[in-house]
Amino acid sequence: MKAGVIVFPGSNCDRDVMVALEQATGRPPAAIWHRETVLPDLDLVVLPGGFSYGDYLRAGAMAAQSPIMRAVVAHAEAGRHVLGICNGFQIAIEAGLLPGALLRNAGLHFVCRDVWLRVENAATPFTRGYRGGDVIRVPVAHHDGNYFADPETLARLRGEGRVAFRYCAADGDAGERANPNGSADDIAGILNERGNVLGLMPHPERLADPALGGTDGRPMFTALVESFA
Amino acid sequence: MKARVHITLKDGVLDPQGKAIGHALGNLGFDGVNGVRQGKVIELDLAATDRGAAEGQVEQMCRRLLANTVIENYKIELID
Amino acid sequence: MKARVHITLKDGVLDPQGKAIGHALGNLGFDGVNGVRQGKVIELDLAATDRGAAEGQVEQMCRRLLANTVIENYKIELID
Amino acid sequence: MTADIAITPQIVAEHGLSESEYDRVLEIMGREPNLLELGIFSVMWSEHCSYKSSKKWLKTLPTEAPWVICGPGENAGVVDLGDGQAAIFKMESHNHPSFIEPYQGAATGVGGILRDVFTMGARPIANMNALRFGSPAHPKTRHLVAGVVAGIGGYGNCVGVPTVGGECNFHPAYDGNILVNAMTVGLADSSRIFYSAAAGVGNPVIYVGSKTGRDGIHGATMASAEFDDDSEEKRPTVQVGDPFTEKLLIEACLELMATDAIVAIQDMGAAGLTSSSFEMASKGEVGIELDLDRVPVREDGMTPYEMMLSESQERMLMVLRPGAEDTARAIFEKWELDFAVIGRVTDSGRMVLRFGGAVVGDLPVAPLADAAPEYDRPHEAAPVPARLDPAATPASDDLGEALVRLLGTPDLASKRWIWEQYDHMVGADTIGRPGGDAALVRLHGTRKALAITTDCTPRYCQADARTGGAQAVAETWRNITATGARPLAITDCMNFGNPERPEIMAQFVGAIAGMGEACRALDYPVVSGNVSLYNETNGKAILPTPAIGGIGLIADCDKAVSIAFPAEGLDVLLIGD
Ligand SMILES: Nc1ncnc2c1ncn2[C@@H]1O[C@H](COP(=O)(O)OP(=O)(O)O)[C@@H](O)[C@H]1O
Repeated sequence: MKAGVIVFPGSNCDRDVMVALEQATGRPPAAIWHRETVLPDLDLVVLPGGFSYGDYLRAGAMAAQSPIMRAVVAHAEAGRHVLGICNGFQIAIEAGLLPGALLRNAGLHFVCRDVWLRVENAATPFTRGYRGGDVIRVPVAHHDGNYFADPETLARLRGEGRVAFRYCAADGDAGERANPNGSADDIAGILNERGNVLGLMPHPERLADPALGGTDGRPMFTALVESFA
Repeated sequence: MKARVHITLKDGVLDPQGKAIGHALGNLGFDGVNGVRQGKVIELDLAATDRGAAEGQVEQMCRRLLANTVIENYKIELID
Repeated sequence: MKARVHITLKDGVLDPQGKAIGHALGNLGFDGVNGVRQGKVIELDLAATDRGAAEGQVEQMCRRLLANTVIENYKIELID
Repeated sequence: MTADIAITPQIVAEHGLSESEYDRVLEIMGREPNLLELGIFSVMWSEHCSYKSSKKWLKTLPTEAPWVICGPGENAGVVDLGDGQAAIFKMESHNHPSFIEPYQGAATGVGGILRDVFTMGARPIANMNALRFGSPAHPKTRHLVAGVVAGIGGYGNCVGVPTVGGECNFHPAYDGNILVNAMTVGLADSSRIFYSAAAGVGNPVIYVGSKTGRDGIHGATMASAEFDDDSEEKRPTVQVGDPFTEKLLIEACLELMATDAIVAIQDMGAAGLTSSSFEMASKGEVGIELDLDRVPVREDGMTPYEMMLSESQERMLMVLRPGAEDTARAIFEKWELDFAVIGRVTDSGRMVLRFGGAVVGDLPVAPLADAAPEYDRPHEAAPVPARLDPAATPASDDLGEALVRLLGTPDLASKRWIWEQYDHMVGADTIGRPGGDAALVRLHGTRKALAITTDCTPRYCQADARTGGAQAVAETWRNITATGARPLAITDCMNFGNPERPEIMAQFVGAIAGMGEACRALDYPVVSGNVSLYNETNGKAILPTPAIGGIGLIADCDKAVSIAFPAEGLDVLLIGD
């Protein structure tokens, strides 16, 4: 798999995801500066976590307007793959790659802890390393992860199998207490219509190494590698 | 010329900050607060001197960056 | 009665948000933006019907919660 | 122009200089200073910058060991980690600003300590925070806790440095003076440590980072003055932090540090351009000429006085090799930061400030920096309290209930609410998360890890400063060893009341003595630190709080242990007395 990670000013999980990608592919992914206007030939573009441009206006808003994002949108339109993690999810939404919006967490605090996710759609190149219904443990770390969409959009996401992950309790049950940010329908990650763009708030790259206390994030990267083998 | 852009959340969009403020006001003993919404104001100091040109420019800024029209409405006010 | 509270940063206080917005507008090719400041608006829906009472109540709210008077100024506007 | 304002005794007093200190100013200058020059003396000789009450005692601490690369005196301490790696770390207080504006005060505290560490060439890899608040029942406490925690998170999360631990106590003695102590640990190449001594006559002096505004003018003098009931009304300008700019500054500085462009570098902390330029000149025993017209400013009409005393955040001063300006400029432009050549190194031994074509300030560097006042303040320990007799304290008849009560006390309760607001995992090297004895952060790409902890039990220090000081050091040692790491060195943050009161000074002297004893016994030197005095309101001082930050090294992170019982059926051992 040829992977590239976009580096925005203020990205701070770019290295973390590069490590996870390198672990899975055996070679370092390309780092692409936000001022570039063309992408190299890539199977996967990752929009990493962080605070691009300080997230000062709305999370992801300024990054979505940076020069490289035209190329990223074109890459997605050509059916190639884009993975947006945390701030990258916010950027993908602001760039129109995914529907809805990410509002301030319902509790208004930044929240950093492990959460449980239920894999809702295991039939995508991003998620085929899991089985549908699997419950995995992955950290979140964000201030604006409260997923919002109008009722029609939510209904479409549900109906089209585009909810990739939902927050849940350790036993897989839904429940308000398991939802760390107030997201509509406990949504933690969604796919675009074609299924080639995934955005999620949790950080699979942070639990992809046993030394960090878990490896539930790793199958996402290994599955992507297999998909592009 | 100065422009002021008022950005408010659309009706029906949850406003966690407004809700929290309402809650906090209640805790402080203020009653009779039926609802709270929070919005943003962005003040721009523009070199443009022509009203029409300035308005067009700010409209563009709102569409491209300042507001997210999925969740927000904006209103532009020009000052002299 | 509705009240609108406008909260702005005091002069001279750094406004990282405004600064970043100005920068981003420049990068998007909007020129002639000499300065950007960002503020907040809080809209309150009050049970009070008496202007004087409402004004006093909102003034208290500003002092105690809504504005951070160390770095912010506030202005209260009552609507009908 | 500032030069026109007559220097009256009142102006001198407003600048926090005593009569005898002002006499010294006249002696050094050989004439009356102008307002700008007076302002410079005032910040340079403030308690905060000059350590005038504490220096004598700090000198008694052990600071050396074979693994110490750089002890106190630079921006942060440096210890060798082997394999060409070094840890750079320090702890610093931001108490007064955090009481006035908890979010921004705490946030800029984090920003300041980060700069101290990356100035020396390290990439920051972990933040810690040691917090003390008033009684939970005090009406302000809730607001202060919420604001401080949000501010620390707001800054650290955005710059992408994990905040991996800390401590948090509550006591009524902090009702009017909270303590916000922040620590940063960074990782550097041990052959590429950057120091602050300016050198090379003719070399350019460079300003980088954010523009200078009118923020926090006189903040440094404020940090050294006692609070009274008016201080909330005076509303001193607090600085606002911009963590995004700090993140860019870290990346830009580290990128420039990978070249050979930098001769010396210093962050602009409290007292901004003044203390940074004087420190660089005095350490290098050179002069500096600054052209203040070239300082990037945020507002029109700023005076030299304001520029020299501004505490605007996210700024650095550097001396470059001749001809390196273009390399440096290109890097700072890439990161969209301000960059300006504002002066040059001279051999005059003087700081010469020009503005609008005229010399507006001209001061000798060495006397001002080195001849700063130093006091041996009287100290008289309060009598050592009688030992408590265990028999006099009745045991609880319901141990279960007692345990529940203990667990419910604010000091012992879980601090999860705090650390979950901090991104403690960014960087994907946090192998020991908050909640244990010491945090563990892996050195990226290796099997090695640093154990990091902050500790102090102020009530022990109140009972007996010497034992309390020793205990705080020993506790960090135990917390580090409990993870499997070997303790290396400490930093400290000495938070005390008004040193002009003999009983407070005695607490300080006692704590230092105890810390020194423990450090010597454990071969565990002090490599950096910070002193915050005058933590009192209306004559009521805080508990003596010598917060200690310790670091240790573990060679193989797979051998690290946590506090969790890993399985059922294992034996539980109790070691010690
Ligand atoms: N302000 C804080 N920020 C982050 N972590 C904290 C804070 N206060 C306490 N903690 C964490 O809570 C745990 C318990 O803290 P503490 O009670 O001070 O431990 P101990 O007394 O065992 O050293 C530690 O892991 C510590 O890092």
